[in-house]
Amino acid sequence: QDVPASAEDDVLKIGLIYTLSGPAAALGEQARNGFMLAAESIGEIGGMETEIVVIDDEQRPDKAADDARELVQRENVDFVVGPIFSNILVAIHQPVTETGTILISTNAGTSNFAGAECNPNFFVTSYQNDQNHEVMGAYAEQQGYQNVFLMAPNYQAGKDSLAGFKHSYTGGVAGEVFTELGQLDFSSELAQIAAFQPDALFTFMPGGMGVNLVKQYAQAGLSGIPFLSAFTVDETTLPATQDAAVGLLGGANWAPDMDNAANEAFVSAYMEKYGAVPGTYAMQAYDAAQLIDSAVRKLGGDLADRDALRAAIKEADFDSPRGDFSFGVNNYPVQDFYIVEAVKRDDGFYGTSVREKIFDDYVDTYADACTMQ
Amino acid sequence: MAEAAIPAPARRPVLAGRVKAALVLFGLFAALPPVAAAAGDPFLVLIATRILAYAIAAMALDLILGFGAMVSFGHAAYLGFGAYAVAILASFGITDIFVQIACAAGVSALFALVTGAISLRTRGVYFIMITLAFGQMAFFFFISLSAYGGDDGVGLRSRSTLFGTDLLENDVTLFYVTLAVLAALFLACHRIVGSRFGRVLTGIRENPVRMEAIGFTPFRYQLTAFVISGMMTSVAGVMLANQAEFVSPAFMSWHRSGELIVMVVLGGIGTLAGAIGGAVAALVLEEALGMMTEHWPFWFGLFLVLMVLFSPRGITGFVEKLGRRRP
Amino acid sequence: MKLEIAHLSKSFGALKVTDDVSLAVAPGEIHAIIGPNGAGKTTLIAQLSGQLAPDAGRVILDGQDITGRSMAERVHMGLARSFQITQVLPGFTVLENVALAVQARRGSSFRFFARVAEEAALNRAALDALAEAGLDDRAHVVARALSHGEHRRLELAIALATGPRVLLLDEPLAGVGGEEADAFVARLKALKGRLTMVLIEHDMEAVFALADRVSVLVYGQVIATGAPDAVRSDPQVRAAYLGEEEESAA
Amino acid sequence: MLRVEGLEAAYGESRILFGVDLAVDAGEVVTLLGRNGMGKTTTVRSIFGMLRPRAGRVSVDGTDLTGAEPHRVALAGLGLVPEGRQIFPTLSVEENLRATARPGKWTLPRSATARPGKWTLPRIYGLFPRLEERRRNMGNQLSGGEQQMLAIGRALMTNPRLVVLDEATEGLAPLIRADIWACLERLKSEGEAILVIDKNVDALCRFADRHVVIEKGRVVWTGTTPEILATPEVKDRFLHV
Amino acid sequence: MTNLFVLQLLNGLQLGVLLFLIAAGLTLVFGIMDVINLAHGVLYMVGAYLIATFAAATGSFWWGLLLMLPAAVAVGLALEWVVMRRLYARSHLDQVLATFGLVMMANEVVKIVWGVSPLSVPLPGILSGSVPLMGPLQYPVYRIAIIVAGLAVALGLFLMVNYTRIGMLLRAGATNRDMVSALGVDIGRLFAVVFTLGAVLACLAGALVAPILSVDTGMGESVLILTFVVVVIGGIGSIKGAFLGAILVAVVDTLGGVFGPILLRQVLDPAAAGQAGRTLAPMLVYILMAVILFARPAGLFGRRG
Ligand SMILES: Nc1ncnc2c1ncn2[C@@H]1O[C@H](COP(=O)(O)OP(=O)(O)OP(=O)(O)O)[C@@H](O)[C@H]1O
Ligand SMILES: Nc1ncnc2c1ncn2[C@@H]1O[C@H](COP(=O)(O)OP(=O)(O)OP(=O)(O)O)[C@@H](O)[C@H]1O
Ligand SMILES: [Mg+2]
Ligand SMILES: [Mg+2]
Repeated sequence: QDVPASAEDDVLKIGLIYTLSGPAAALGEQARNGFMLAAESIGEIGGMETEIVVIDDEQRPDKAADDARELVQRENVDFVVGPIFSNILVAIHQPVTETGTILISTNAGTSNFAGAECNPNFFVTSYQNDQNHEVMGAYAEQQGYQNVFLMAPNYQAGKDSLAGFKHSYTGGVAGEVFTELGQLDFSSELAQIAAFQPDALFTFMPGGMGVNLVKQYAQAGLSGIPFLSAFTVDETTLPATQDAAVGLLGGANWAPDMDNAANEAFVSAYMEKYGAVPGTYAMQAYDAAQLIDSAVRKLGGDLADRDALRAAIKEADFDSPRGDFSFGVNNYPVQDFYIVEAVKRDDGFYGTSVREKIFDDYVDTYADACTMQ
Repeated sequence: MAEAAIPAPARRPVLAGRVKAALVLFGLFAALPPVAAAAGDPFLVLIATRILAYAIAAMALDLILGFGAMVSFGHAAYLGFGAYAVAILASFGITDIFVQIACAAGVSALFALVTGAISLRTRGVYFIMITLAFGQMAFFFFISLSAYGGDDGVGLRSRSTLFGTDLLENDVTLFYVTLAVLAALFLACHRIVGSRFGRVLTGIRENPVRMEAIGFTPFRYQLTAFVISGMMTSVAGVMLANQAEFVSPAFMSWHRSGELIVMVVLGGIGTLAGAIGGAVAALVLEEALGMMTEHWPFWFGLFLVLMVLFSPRGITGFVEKLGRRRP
Repeated sequence: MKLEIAHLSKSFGALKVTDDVSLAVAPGEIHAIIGPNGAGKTTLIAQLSGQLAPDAGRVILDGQDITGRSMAERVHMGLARSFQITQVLPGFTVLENVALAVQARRGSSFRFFARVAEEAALNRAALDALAEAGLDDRAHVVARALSHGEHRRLELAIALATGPRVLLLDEPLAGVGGEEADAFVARLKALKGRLTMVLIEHDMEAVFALADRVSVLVYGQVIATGAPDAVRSDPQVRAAYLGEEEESAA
Repeated sequence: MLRVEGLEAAYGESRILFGVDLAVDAGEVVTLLGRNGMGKTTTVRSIFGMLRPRAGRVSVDGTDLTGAEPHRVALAGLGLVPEGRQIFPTLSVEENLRATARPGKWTLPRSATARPGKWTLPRIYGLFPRLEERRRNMGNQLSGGEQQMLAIGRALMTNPRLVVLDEATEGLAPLIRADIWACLERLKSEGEAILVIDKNVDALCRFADRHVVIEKGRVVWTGTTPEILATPEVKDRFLHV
Repeated sequence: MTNLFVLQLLNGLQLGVLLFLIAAGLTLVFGIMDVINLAHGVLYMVGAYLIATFAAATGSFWWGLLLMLPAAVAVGLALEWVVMRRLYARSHLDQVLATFGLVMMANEVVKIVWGVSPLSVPLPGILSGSVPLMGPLQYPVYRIAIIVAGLAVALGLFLMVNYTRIGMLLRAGATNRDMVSALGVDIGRLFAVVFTLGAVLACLAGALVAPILSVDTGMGESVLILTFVVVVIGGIGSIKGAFLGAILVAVVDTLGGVFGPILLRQVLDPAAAGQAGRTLAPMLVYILMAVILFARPAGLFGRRG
């Protein structure tokens, strides 16, 4: 019962669940592209004939739960990789892991699965959600800001982000605003910022929301107020915001200009294939493919022994473009975090660039609650 | 007596035909699990269960939309009430499906009574929009329920229990139970539509002024129907939560309400069997197209447009036309 | 049943459509109301039937003040009306249209299970009403498919099928052709004495054949009430309404 | 000018007209008579292209307009006062009159002798003073009779050469009805052609030239006014008046 | 506080005018021609994509705008010709179904043609600055330009619908097409022209917001419901109503989100007020609509029946 049927045959089957339609489709596409890029360059993942099923979750948790069940029960995949959004992760976590199938999240890393609900079948190649926010909090602290304005969409990840920021920031809060998820016009919030004149703004506005916020921020004449963010100014939004975002700061575990061989290979291959600068979404999915490859190779394609498989994965024996990478007790990554800045690159593209390392081998704050060995 | 009970010659066979169509549909569904098992694809059963749950909701909506001209654009709220009844009660250890259904129906009845009473002051598109407003309020309310995952929703630890057993954990049992619920509710709707109450409801759709002038107060009948429909929809929500083993406000978004309307209209409004057919057609098509191409929404959209342009009364109209051509 | 109207007034904006109208319709009487177009006849009926609320004044049915009652309540008290502009259920068959009217006064309509189409009593009563309106051969035609004159007759059949004791008829003969019109006049005549009727009609032949008394409404005011012959020869009425042609108009 | 030959029409599967022939010449007044449900309105609808005829031909001044879109028929010089008034409820009285008003490109043949036959807003208001009083009312806030006047006024404002009136005097007070008859007589004297459906056969007989009686979708009798007056059986048998 | 209030009021006005610009086309098509067109949001999106494409190709916002207009006319005419004209005589629900299908098709086509990444349009040079208001407050010139454009369109439409024959014919045609036709008006052509006008207005709205919002595949959908809310609050078929409805929705949205929690804090403790504020904020517009429809079942300026 614990072992999926296909574990015996010699096809490696992987299911990808990403958001590929709707306003956030750009994020999902990056991730899918990143995974496919790795899969192609590796050829046969883990030395096995590989079959990849791609599913669009439409950013609907209920649909994703169905899809996940379909992947494990009907398609008999060995791995499920995805998703972008935390709520999707929450929805697919149980259907996938309860059957013994391995779930690798390449972006969403919610706190519950990092702590008490950690799961041996669940791995994360991105981060614990709070970490990027904590980076910014630490940065604000370091800069000595006393009065920061906080803004995030009104949903779980948004609330988590502000909590994460405050985790490492002890200064004052000028104002705390929750916007509607999917809001596009921020004139009202910008008016408040203008009225409060804070030391800095910290915000979490992924996807199209971020694009709009950044453009309107410049137009509202607020450029004088430092703009700190996470998942807001990155390679998925820079093509749209372009110059309006240049100079804005974000927290990240990687940037495309990082100086190591694995990263150079990844970025140049991605840019050549897709004509765009990869973002963290692509990098983390790329790593997921490498991770699977390394583990399956170790076992010589024998996936029947689940404990061995889990152990092999946990070794994380591959070269990540971000450099240091290992798993903590809770199967969440232990890695470095940086302040990154949006720049116009020499090749004419826009991208982020590492400015300063903030955390070294940073372990998330929930790992202690995980009792898994 | 004999001469008084003259049957309406033109309409009778059609109505009976629709019942027959529904029975054929139910029969086909009942045969699905063994066929799926034989074909080596037992997962089909779970997909079919979801389709059945939506069919219940679409049929319940058709009761007011097709027969009462009340286009509710907030019906997904009731799906949500049903789904959350399962999740919330389960978190308190109450997993009995009958208790859950009763609670869902009770809450839905209350919500429908209050919002219906307000909404029924309006007509036509205003009614559509005011029901949307109430649907959205319910939606945002559940989003703010952080104890149950807020926006993200919650997974169910296990399915509901039936007579104290965990029979529903078996996909096939869940499927047959859902099918039985659908069939029972179809029968109920069918009787309601043909009853005195149903005739009054349809009459109000046709001409409320006339109905008032012969002594009916439209409001009472419309509100009753609205409440019945809301309650039935919440049952669909209960089944859906069990099928998905996951509950989130996404069940209640206006997109979902819109999809329910699409199912009903696609099937042919004012035909209960049509609503079921519409739900089946829409979801099966979505699945099938999704398997064939990444750009399935394009083809699905095209199908809807062509359907409207060339078969004014939806699938029902199409099938009936076929039936007439081949005597 | 006796129908009294006391100091009824209604305005649409600056326009006084019903201007302090008082009338008493005796039980069993056919009381015709005539008057120029736009005089306020239909508006008066609308207030009597409860479709419109008057600004002032009272409507009294058999001594009971019904001014605040809803349309449906009034129907149940025995007050029915027909519409000048046809109001039927277009998607229902002729029989169903009438059967609904019968259903309204027979038993509760909050019955969800039994098939109404098989309720013989309803259908029989409905067919009777149709026969009286000369529409029984059209019983299973969808109302939408009726010609204009047939629509008008259905309108009447529905009003009659509610089993009223007071009947408010708003131009029942408009659009009804010769033979059927005659038949209908005869039918109303037969009902005379059993029903109280308020009849609005521009067909003077019918009015003078039927009415016990005639009131003339002009600009919202009753300018004359009396026996048909007296009203007919009233010069004021002739000037405002009848003209000189009336004698020869068929 | 209007010629209808062998017209057949149906609503879905129920056939209503089985070959109706009818002609109205310039300046002529023709009546279309028949009991309820015999197909008078259906004939009018078929002429105006609101119902596509199954067979037969409709032509105006020799131009074939069978099944043409209604506006083409109207532009050929036909004006319609439809059964049941069909006022535009969301337009005010004045807007109802002005919305579709047209000067009329043709000159009436005898306009030199009579008054210039151009219908304008003041002239309509002259004909129906009641409408002027209600000019700002919305169409659905009119009494039945007022709506009827409006329907007539609206048709005249398109300055047609041939007016088709389908039960145009229904619900009108006797005084107004008399006015309408007088108006139609005047129109006739101005050279306007008229096709009229009405149950007041006696009134019609005073100025109509010819009569066409239909029963169950077929023309069963045609003749001139003297003929109809001389054969009372026609009225008895087909009209029951 | 007053600073904030003034800014928010301006923002409300700007958002309102923008909403009106989008709603204007919808009012024409839905309110006056009585056609429910869910694809209206798509047209708005297409306008934005068109200007993004043309502006990128020509390197100028103004050229982009200029080229966008004929393209929008073509899109509108094509849509009318192929689909919409077959829907005029159909029920509202048929229209909903068909245009829902159109939305699905269009979103997918946009995805195929332009990809899923959001696009952006640069602000036109002369409108890119901001003007100082009071104190440290500034207001973007471009937003002021939107306000002006919206007011002009509002005035034009108001005059057209209420004081021209076209307006009358449209309103007449919406209730009784056959009759208008039988009185000699080519209603088919008229509707085609007006539908196209509505489509162009939607495209224009999309083009105008492109420089301040991102151009992405979801933009049409998110605006559609809000636009319907505006039209319904104002009363279907009333340009005046749509305008006031738009301003009302916008002001409630902008002011309510900020000052609502402040007011709530007067009656609740801060934590509860914050929670209640967050729960209520997204509902505000819907509550507003429900309240208005409760008090006036046909909207502010709607005609009953
Ligand atoms: N929309 C329709 N669908 C089906 N049948 C119809 C429709 N309209 C009319 N009919 C039928 O066509 C026949 C002729 O109708 P028509 O309206 O032409 O009669 P008419 O001579 O004008 O009668 P009236 O004097 O009552 O106006 C009638 O039997 C009627 O039932
Ligand atoms: N809702 C309304 N708003 C404003 N005016 C109205 C409204 N309804 C009716 N009227 C006006 O009130 C007057 C009386 O109308 P009513 O329908 O009662 O006349 P009537 O006597 O029945 O005439 P007819 O014989 O022509 O049917 C008319 O002038 C009409 O224009
Ligand atoms: Mg009247
Ligand atoms: Mg007729």
